[in-house]
Amino acid sequence: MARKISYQQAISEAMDQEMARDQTVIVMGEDVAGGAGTPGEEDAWGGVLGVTKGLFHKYPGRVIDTPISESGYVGAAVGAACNGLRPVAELMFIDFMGVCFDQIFNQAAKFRYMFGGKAETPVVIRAMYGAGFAAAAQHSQCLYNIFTHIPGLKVVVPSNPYDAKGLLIQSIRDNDPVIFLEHKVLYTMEGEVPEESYAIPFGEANVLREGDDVTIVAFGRMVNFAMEAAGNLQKKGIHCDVIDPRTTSPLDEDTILESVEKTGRLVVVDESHPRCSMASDIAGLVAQKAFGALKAPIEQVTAPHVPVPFSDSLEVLYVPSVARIEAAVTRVKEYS
Amino acid sequence: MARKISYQQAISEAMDQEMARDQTVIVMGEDVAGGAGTPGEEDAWGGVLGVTKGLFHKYPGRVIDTPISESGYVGAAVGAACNGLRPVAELMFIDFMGVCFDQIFNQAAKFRYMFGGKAETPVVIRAMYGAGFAAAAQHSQCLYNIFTHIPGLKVVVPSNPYDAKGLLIQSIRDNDPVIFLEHKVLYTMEGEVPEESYAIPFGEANVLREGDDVTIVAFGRMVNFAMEAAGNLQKKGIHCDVIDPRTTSPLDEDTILESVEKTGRLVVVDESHPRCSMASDIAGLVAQKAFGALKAPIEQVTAPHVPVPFSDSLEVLYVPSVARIEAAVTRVKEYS
Amino acid sequence: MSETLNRESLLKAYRTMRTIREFEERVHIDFATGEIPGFVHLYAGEEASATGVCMHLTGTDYIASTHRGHGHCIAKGVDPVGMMAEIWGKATGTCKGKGGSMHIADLSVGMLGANGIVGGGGPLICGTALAGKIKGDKSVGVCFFGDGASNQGTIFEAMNLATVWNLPVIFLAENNGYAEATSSKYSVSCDNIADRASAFGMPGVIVDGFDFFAVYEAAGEAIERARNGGGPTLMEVKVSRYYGHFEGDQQTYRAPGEVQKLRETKDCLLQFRRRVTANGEITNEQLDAIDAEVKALIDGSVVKAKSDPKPAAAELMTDVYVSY
Amino acid sequence: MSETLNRESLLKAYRTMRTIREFEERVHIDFATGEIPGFVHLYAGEEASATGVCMHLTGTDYIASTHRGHGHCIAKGVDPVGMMAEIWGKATGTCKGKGGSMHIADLSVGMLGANGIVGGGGPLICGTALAGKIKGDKSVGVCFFGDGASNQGTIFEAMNLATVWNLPVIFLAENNGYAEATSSKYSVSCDNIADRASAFGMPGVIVDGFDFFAVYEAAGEAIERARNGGGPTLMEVKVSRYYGHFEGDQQTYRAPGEVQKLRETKDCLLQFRRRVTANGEITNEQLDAIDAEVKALIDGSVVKAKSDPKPAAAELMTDVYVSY
Ligand SMILES: Cc1ncc(C[n+]2csc(CCOP(=O)(O)OP(=O)(O)O)c2C)c(N)n1
Ligand SMILES: Cc1ncc(C[n+]2csc(CCOP(=O)(O)OP(=O)(O)O)c2C)c(N)n1
Ligand SMILES: [Mg+2]
Ligand SMILES: [Mg+2]
Repeated sequence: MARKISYQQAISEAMDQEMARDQTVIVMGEDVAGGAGTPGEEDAWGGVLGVTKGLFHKYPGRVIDTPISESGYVGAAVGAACNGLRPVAELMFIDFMGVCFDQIFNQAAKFRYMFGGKAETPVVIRAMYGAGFAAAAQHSQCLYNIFTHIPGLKVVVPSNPYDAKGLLIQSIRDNDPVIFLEHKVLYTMEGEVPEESYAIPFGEANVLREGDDVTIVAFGRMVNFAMEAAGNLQKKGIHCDVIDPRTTSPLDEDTILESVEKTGRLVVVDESHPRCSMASDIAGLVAQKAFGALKAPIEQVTAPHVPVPFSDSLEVLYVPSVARIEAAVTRVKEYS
Repeated sequence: MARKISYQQAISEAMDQEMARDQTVIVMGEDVAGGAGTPGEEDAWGGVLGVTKGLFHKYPGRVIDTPISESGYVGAAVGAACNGLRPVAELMFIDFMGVCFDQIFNQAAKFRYMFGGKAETPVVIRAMYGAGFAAAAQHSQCLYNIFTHIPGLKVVVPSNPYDAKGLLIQSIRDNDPVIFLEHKVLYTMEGEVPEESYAIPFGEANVLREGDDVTIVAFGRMVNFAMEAAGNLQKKGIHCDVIDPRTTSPLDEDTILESVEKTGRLVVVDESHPRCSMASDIAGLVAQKAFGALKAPIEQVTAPHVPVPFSDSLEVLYVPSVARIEAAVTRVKEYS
Repeated sequence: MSETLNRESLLKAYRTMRTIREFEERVHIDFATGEIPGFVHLYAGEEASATGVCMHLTGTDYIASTHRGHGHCIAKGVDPVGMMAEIWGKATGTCKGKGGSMHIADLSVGMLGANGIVGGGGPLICGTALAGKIKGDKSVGVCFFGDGASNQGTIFEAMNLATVWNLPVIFLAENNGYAEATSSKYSVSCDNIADRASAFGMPGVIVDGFDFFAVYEAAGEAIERARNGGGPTLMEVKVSRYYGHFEGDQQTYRAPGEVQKLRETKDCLLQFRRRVTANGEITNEQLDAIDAEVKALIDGSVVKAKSDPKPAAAELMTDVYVSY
Repeated sequence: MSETLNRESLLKAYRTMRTIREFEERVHIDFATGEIPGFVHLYAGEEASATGVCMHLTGTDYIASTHRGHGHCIAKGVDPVGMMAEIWGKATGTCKGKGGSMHIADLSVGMLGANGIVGGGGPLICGTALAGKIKGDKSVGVCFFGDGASNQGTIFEAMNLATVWNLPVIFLAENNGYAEATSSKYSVSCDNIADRASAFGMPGVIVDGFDFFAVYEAAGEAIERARNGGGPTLMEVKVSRYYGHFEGDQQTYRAPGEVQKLRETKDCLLQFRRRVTANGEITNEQLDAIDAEVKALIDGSVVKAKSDPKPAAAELMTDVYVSY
């Protein structure tokens, strides 16, 4: 398992391997190939950041460019999933969900229940999320909490290349609608990724680091910040469990609760806005189900309740920092 | 203040009085008048449940029917707000937000920030929400948590006729975008409502009942359930603070925290699905900021993580009940 | 055109239309007693549309429907007994009582669901059609939608997409003159919905929706073209509903007598009967017999729906995901 | 048509187009150094469109723009110095550095904002126009959007709404042949975007977007009609962009030499210069002088942008609501 590839390559590879394995897997989105309508220039882009590059020629007819009609093609992906395909629809930036949310939350998510169990909708919706590219308020949001809220959806937020590959393969094989969210800043992150195909089950948190003092639960890019903070804190004698739930829905409650039973202290790190967020979700869970173990306030380290600013001088303050995580952990550790 | 009117009438009256007071207030939505295109039959409906009935003839040209194009007219309301009007756009059921969410969360909510403080967007979006009408999965959701998450929006969930009137008047006068949510089951609720115009400020919780044992925070229709539960519990010697935040954004944190400082015990009642909900939001808030006072786990009484079912045998189980609230309060009271 | 329809097909068409009518008239009556929960939108008056279209469809073809979906369901082969139970909120319903009138679906017969979201079906049907195209099964998809829905962005996007992808899809606009209380003369910015076809590079057709044969013929042409790779069609069926937007609607926006006149002069069942009995193809007795059978079927469905059990409490927490 | 444009107006038009060009070419150069943050989409090549349209607009008229918004901003009167600072993320920027290239807005001159959401402006401009109509101020609204955006549901809905409400709105489709890497031949299901006008009950016009005078004339007609209560128009401007979709795009989907040829044969500035100097209305020297002034202005804006301060930390938490 010595091979290192990037998060972006891991995502490409997952799609490639699943397309090879299963004829019913198709990929669609704006410029997932690129060059449509210009003879001889097909696959000009392979996705806005090149993630689907090469699939167009390898899987003829199964990588499909779309007009800029997100309701149209995301809904089409949902419909195709009802009729035997396993579409992977790319929404480019999760911020665009606002023009197609109905097809996701009222249609795909609810079919199975509304239809009395008679539908399966194995659709995957991939999108980039997160701040860090100075892409400003309409291209930098997290929004996974919104999807997590909706029954019928599964929500995946990989924090590293290994998870990205295994979770995307699971997403494609899963028979429920899955929202697969890729942090744009992580695209260049390198990590060890097996060449062979593997699926990581949903609802199984990854414990990246163990320590008895404080539990840190973090999501996506924040997992890496949490690890860095935990490393620094270790030197100061504070030992942390660092938990990456990997999927926000389903959520591995047990791993989180067991950790807090041990440490009695919890910091949740979430890049999104604070209100009704994953940070509050985890905090609420623990305050209900592991209250007896708690020795300190639960700290939520999140972005503030403001849109994502453009200028890097503000964006860097907007995103939760390693320093803020360390400070929060230190506070809960010192609380008595 | 002896006059009693219904929640629905209170909402009508608020719009009427504001339209009379301020020429720039307009109302738009599907069949807010009704009968458009059929000469002589204008104002045939006055809204799907008659809430805007009568305004059409009273305020010529200011009650505007729309095609079924929610992105189109909600966006138009936002644009009109940027150009000097105070539009009240009706979305009918909040569940329809999925076809127009972009205009709300990426446009209206973010203008002021993205434009460096140079925009004001005094738009109100009214919609019905909540279960209880056997209206099934696509017409019964709460979804206020989604709007609460978005910086730049204000979110209002009145629980009674008095608040409905005062909060809607404030919503119309407010210079930020406001999501005003009306629980459909409450439409027939009667209550004392002054005839004169009055505005209830945002971010000021209503403490409906005081007691030293347990704090109950509830939203919308659940406030009434919480009051009923508190009444029953009183007879068993358990005394509750019942807090209705009235607006989920901004949130009156102080009133909630002060109450928990006193009681040490908290139950949050939220009709919505549980994940990343207002219930978890309040629980997370208290677990961080009033931890020292907490004597028991924070209980969240919510609907389950399933779409809203149609049949009343299931819907009644779906909605949090008075009995479940009583049980939760009793548990936290007895916890030690 | 009735040449191409043999006697068996004609009887089948009549039975379908009659079943829809009987079903809807019965729901109308029972709703008034307060026993039926939720919102109900009746299709009575529009039977020739669903029937004339769905007669051409096979089990692998899909339709997407609307809030006014009972007729589409019945025409596509959903069991009316299960439907009635569903509308009554019973465990024996098509969707176990979890969906109700606005969400009846039966994917096993290619019925992708009524839809509580106006315009929701447009994108979905592009998807089933795309899947059929990729699988090479020669199936088509039909998206039923209303005049009101014709102004929803999802429908426009779907029409464009269907042409861009050359999908076998029929966009079947049922223009019944109103969206709730709003006239299509107000909400649709061109004279006919079908006039929008050229904006999406597809043929547009206008059909008298009270005339089963007209619908049947036009739909046949469009569906055949789609099946043979000729791409989508926008077909506008001009029709009317006999009841209010939903049950309970006082219909103050309609001229008094409007519906009565339609019933007398334009009724699709009466017209059909006149035509097929006039040339002796079918006898009045044969049709009467169908009327009686259908009545018995619907009566029975109501009796059963009334006595069937409601969903058990445990059902609340099932069917959310494949795993629970 | 240049009859109706006096010399002053012609010089103004040229200055606007030249300012846009200079601005964009300069951003192109500076972006390559890595100093400019975020995504930047350049308008170079399309100057005649924004300019020919906005020359007709007054301060109470609004425009809604797109991700490719610099040209629209400059043409509508937003200060290029503030814009440059904004693009560089500086506190002195039009939006205090909080919005960046994709969100430049200045409501004080009727510029409702660039928009990061394709098609986002359609509904918004209906709103400003409705407000103008209700206030009776005779203002109009122009929604600029691309060929790609022409397939977004919001644009379709807005066009229908504008006719239904008889709004003074111009839907100004800038068809530059591509949406990102996708040809409009693929994504637009009819021959011309303007062909969609009839689907929405409004006139449709096609204009050569390299020809300032053609744009000016057609826009003038549409805007006058709108101002006088004649309702909306869909106007398609056929044009091309000189750079990639965003800065960094390798443009492998374009024929080699495509842009070079356009620059040589179709450049709006060259054409304008040839025409106005040919008949002696304006001299080359006058235009050269403008070129020099504009260059100095843009040079200065960059010098300033580079040295201006970034937003202070406290700015993170302001401008969310009116109260903070
Ligand atoms: C997105 C959305 N907007 C609004 C509604 C409310 N609504 C339900 S049916 C209806 C009218 C539909 O009219 P039309 O499409 O003509 O169909 P018809 O009822 O005439 O069959 C409306 C506005 C909805 N269900 N979904
Ligand atoms: C709703 C939405 N979908 C997709 C995108 C990503 N995107 C940004 S610009 C663009 C292409 C737009 O093409 P067009 O409308 O032709 O404008 P042009 O770039 O050619 O000026 C796309 C797909 C977006 N910003 N918003
Ligand atoms: Mg209709
Ligand atoms: Mg373009």
